[in-house]
Amino acid sequence: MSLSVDIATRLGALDLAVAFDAPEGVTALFGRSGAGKTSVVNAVAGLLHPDRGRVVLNGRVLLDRAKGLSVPVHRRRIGYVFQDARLFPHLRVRANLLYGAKDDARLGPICDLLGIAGLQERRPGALSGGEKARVAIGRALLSGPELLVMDEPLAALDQDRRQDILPYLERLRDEAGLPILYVSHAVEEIARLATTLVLIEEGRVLRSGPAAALLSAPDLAPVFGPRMAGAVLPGRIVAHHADGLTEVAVSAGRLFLPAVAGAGGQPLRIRIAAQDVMIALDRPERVSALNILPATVTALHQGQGPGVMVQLSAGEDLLLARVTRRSAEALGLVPGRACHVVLKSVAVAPGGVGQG
Amino acid sequence: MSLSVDIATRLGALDLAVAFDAPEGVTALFGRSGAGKTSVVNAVAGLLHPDRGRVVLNGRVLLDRAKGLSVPVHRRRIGYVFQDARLFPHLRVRANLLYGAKDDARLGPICDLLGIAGLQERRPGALSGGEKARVAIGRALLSGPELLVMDEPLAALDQDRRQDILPYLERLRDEAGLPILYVSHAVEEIARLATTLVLIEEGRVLRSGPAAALLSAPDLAPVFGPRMAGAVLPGRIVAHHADGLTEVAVSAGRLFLPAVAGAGGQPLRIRIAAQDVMIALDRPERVSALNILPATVTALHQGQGPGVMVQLSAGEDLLLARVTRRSAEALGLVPGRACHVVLKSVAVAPGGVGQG
Amino acid sequence: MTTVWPGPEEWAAVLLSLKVAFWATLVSLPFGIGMALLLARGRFPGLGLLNVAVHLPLVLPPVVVGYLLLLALSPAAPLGSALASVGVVFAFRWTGAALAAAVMGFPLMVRAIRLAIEAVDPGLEQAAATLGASRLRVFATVTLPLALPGVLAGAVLAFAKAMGEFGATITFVSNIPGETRTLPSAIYAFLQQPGGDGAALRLVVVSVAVAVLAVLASEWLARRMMRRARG
Amino acid sequence: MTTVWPGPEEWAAVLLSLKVAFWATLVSLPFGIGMALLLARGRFPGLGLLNVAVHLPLVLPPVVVGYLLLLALSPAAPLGSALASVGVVFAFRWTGAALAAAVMGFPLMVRAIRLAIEAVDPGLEQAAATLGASRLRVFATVTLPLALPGVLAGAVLAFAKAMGEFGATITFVSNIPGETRTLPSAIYAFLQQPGGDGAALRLVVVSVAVAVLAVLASEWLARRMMRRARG
Amino acid sequence: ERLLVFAAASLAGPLDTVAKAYGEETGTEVVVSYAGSSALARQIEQGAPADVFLSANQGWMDHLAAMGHIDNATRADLWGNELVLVASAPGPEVALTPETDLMALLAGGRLALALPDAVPAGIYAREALTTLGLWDGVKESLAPADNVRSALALVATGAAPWGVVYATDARAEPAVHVRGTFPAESHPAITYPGAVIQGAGPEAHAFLSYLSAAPSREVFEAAGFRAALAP
Ligand SMILES: Nc1ncnc2c1ncn2[C@@H]1O[C@H](COP(=O)(O)OP(=O)(O)OP(=O)(O)O)[C@@H](O)[C@H]1O
Ligand SMILES: Nc1ncnc2c1ncn2[C@@H]1O[C@H](COP(=O)(O)OP(=O)(O)OP(=O)(O)O)[C@@H](O)[C@H]1O
Ligand code: MOO
Ligand SMILES: [Mg+2]
Ligand SMILES: [Mg+2]
Repeated sequence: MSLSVDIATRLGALDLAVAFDAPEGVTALFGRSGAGKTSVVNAVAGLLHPDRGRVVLNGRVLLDRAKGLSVPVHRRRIGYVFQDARLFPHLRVRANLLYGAKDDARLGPICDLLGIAGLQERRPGALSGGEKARVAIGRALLSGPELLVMDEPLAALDQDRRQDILPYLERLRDEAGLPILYVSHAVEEIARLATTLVLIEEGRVLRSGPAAALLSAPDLAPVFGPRMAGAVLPGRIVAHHADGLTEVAVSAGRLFLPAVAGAGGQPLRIRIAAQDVMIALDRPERVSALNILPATVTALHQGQGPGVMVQLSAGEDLLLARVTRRSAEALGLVPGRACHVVLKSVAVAPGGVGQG
Repeated sequence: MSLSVDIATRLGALDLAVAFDAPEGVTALFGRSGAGKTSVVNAVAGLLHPDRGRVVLNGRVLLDRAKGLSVPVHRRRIGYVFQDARLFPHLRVRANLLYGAKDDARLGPICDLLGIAGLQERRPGALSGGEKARVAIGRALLSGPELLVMDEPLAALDQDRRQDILPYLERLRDEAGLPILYVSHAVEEIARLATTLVLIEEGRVLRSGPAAALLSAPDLAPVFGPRMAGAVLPGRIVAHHADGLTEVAVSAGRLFLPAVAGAGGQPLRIRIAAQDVMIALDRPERVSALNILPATVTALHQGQGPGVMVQLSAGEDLLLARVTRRSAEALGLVPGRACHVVLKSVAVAPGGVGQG
Repeated sequence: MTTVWPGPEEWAAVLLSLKVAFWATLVSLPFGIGMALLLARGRFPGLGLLNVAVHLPLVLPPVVVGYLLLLALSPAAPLGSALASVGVVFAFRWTGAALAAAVMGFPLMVRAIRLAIEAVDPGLEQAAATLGASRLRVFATVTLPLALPGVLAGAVLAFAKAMGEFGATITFVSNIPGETRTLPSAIYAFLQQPGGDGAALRLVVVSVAVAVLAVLASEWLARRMMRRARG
Repeated sequence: MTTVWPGPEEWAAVLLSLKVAFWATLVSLPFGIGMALLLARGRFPGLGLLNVAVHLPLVLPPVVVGYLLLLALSPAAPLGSALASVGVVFAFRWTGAALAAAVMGFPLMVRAIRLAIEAVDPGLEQAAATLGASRLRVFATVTLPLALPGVLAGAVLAFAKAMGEFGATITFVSNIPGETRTLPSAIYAFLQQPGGDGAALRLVVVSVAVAVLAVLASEWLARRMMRRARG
Repeated sequence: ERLLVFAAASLAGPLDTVAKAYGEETGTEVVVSYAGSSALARQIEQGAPADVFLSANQGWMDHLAAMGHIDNATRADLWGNELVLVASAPGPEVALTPETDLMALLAGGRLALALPDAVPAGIYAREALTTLGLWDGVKESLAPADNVRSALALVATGAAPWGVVYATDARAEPAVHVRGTFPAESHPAITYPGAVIQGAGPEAHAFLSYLSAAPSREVFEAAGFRAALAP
């Protein structure tokens, strides 16, 4: 399962030229407003005809301008959640949902998941903004696509609803093996979902690769915003404790996280935001933070402003910590310096844990 | 300057009955998708005619169903940023922006702020989702309203852009004295902007009052989501340091925050998320966290899951900390227990500091 | 003769007009929709000329249109005899009156439908395509339903035109009582005679009454459709 | 007489038809827009009847419409003489031909415009109102520009109809060369004359040519407008 | 120096020639408005600025006379015409007598004529057929047209195999064949009366006299009209 994209086209003032490979899982497109994300996704879905380019999905050539080949939109089997919902105004919610579906077998579960079961007899005109977004997601899911393309699908949704939908998308990714092309501004969403990350800046790919690596690359921190930078640690569930904490093994030791679903041994991806990491030279005692790992400073990356991005190796993994320059100097943080990283259990949960 | 709203109407399955007073500043409407936020805002703007109700803006009665009075939309002088942008498709961006403006005096500065100066000659059809949202904001701002109503204006925007726009909205609030009715799902936005908070649940006001108080009420933490709960501390700028940190006085001591704009003495509002607060029984040494304040546990609020919300008094102010139950027990946290709160400088900045 | 209530012959003309207008509208509707779609979305050379051709019945005097129909479809003409051999006869039949009415109303119908099709948001059609709908299905389930008010408007215009059409009809299929003597033909006949005004007026009143009913019914239908579409 | 190129009298008819159609369309346009707006957005009793009245010229045979105009506006009629006393004369003038054409084309124009107005997103009109625009300004700056393709379509239909209108015109203002003898009336005169078919055919060709130009021009305009509106 | 003549449309060819000649001789421009006699008579009744009326039948002239719109002293029958039986196929002459088997000739086809109860040519045809005792036999097999030219077209195109029309129309149409002439006594004399409209100037009288003078008569006779019986 894979998607390979290589397109170029002119869009008003913007010269779009983007190439990337999306392996299995979720490939996130991340970039500023106007960078060209929607345009890329439109080209993949066949709604935009790039001047030149090639798009291949699971071995099926969807577009090859050089050969004059372009599979029509309705044969691409790409479910698209549009940035604007684009519900059919003349159809009730139920008919909208079932528009691309073979049957209504999955209607019930998906409606329950999205909290739209009660809206089925409504017309789209009588829905709130978030309700429209959820129906649009359901409609794309129900069309049984080979690739799911989602353009800021959760932007109109509240936190709770996101937390309901994200695990479902994870399950789609993992169980149904459905590749997803995901456009979002929310680093938390991307960190949690994305296996691959494609950073787009002014119509070009700034960097692309495994999400974990890119999210913890100190030089990319400015891209995600200083508050958003962080690392993704691979882990494995060890045990569930009675007080609601899940013990997770990472290469540097054990972490205690708020309950994570999954059996023992199940692999996990844990995002640890750089700003949630405190560095202590001595192992702190009698503090509320449960998670303290020995680490070694490997690099410092000085940005603008008062912050410094510190990259640390903890076990076999890399972590990022964002501290003030003042602290970095006071603690004498230089590459090679041994220290401890302190993280609050609650800081990583529940948005930051995804199934690996 | 004030807005007083008291409306009731039936919306499909939802029975909307909402009353609140919005004093000067930003009044945020917060609630789940479908709670009725957009409908309230529509009633204020005159786009929805409630079955019964009264809306008074700065002493001007805009709606009084009992007296059969309803000021027409175009005389209400309410600038509305719609959840969907609603740009005029036949007008260029410039004409859209100036549609409600008296002259183009403020066009340049507002375009620069919103990063849309280069788009002025475009048609809305050739804009990206985020660009549309920014033009819609600009258009409402330029119409010189007496009240600004914004329905999730920043949902389609990336982090950087939000960080550019939020201070501008703060300045509007403070300098122009323009009251703002603000609908958002993002607690950070609300925490930063809102002076008053109206929590709406299924068409009813769950609670309303000063934002600072509501945001740090431990019993409301589930409403904002456990990761979002936090307290807002009033502070005052003491000094700007050469290393980019601003020293701020709060009632319990001094905090060092990444550079905050403002002269010495300027009051601030500092939001401290509960999950960013670590509790230590002893004052930690040799750690990267610069901000350590003595505090006393005042209350514990046990939610579902493994977390406990701890309310602490630090100086004259209240703080919230979210820790695991295991830590709370290990540290023996009970009301009256003396301890230290540890917060990372970077955790509060820059999204969490607003001008007070 | 001075009673306002129409006599049996006049009733026959009323019923015939209704039949002609009904079938003219119904049968031309699919063609009107197809042509509107072609004009709205087609991209091929000759589209402009096709568009002109559709407008011609409007630009030409009805008598000319009737004459051209006569030339093309009289039993003596090749096309007319070919059609007759497969059982399709227009000459001196009410079907011919319907054809004439349909041709005259066609530009009105096509314009209204085309306008409505062009107003449909292409984004919705794209959305339908991403959900796997073929062009045909997109048209049938999205474009057409959203253009329905225009289809209805086009049908009403064509129906009204068919109720009033006279020049092309009488030229093409004559004025045979019970077969091709529609209301307008009957009115015309009365107007030709000195003193026929009274009888003509009576039929005009009937025409107006029919029009009132037809237009009110279409409005009612349109409002229902609107309410459905806007939820 | 056998040359294809029209003679001076025929040119006069062509020019007159263009003048009549142009003014008929131009002058009725504001009324058409107003009526379309009223029908699309109005809420008052009697709206249904108004709608019927607008459709009447379509339902009635053109001869009847012409006759009614004659009865109402002839110099012998009270309204006609009242208008004449303020200098507005329709009877047997080209202005009368334009009036007849305008009346016959009015339902076509109104329907197209109304359809387009009804298709305008009310959300955009609301947005304009929140920006302080009065109803009138909303209409002039949002509704009307967005309905412009419909206005154009309505104008084209009315113009085409005016080019082809004959029955009402000849009945109302007769067939006076240089004053009221439009192209269709000239065609009619030739068709009535033994041996006049050739000349009639020549004028039909001219009609078609004018129609081709008019429709192509309107399409070009429409495409420009579309491009402007969709960016 | 301008004279407005309202003339039955079937007079168009020769009347144009005569009017032009008159203009060259006298310097008075003669403008002719051609339409159906009924339309013209109604317009005169409503105060049309016509100077002379040339009607295709006596009925409308009688009507105007009764209403006092014409100068009765000037009324004169100017031309005559004959009624002929035409067919779309050539063949032997058909003697029109009570013995004529019209139904056999029609062989299932229809007999085209102008509206037999409204339009002059049709009324004459009905009277002729009635006198010959043939009416009842064919009255279910008619193809009544709105005017005699349309009836001729039905025969010319082969839509109707046979028709009854004026001799003047038949001779100018190469696609029809005159197969018989109705005996003059089988119908009232076919005459075209002319009269000066009440209040018209002396030029109108002069023109009317000019029409009955020899040079004009020759022009009309060349077109197939008969000289009118002396009044
Ligand atoms: N015209 C209508 N008819 C029936 N129900 C309606 C109508 N308009 C809104 N509703 C319902 O009223 C509720 C409130 O809608 P509203 O748009 O105010 O929600 P909201 O709080 O703005 O939600 P969101 O955050 O998703 O935009 C929703 O459940 C919606 O489905
Ligand atoms: N039809 C067009 N003509 C001209 N410019 C266009 C057109 N469509 C898009 N653009 C421009 O191309 C750029 C990329 O647009 P795109 O919609 O792909 O951005 P995006 O990354 O999805 O942004 P956002 O996050 O704001 O939705 C934008 O600057 C936009 O203005
Ligand atoms: O010239 Mo006529 O009045 O059509 O028989
Ligand atoms: Mg986009
Ligand atoms: Mg909403």
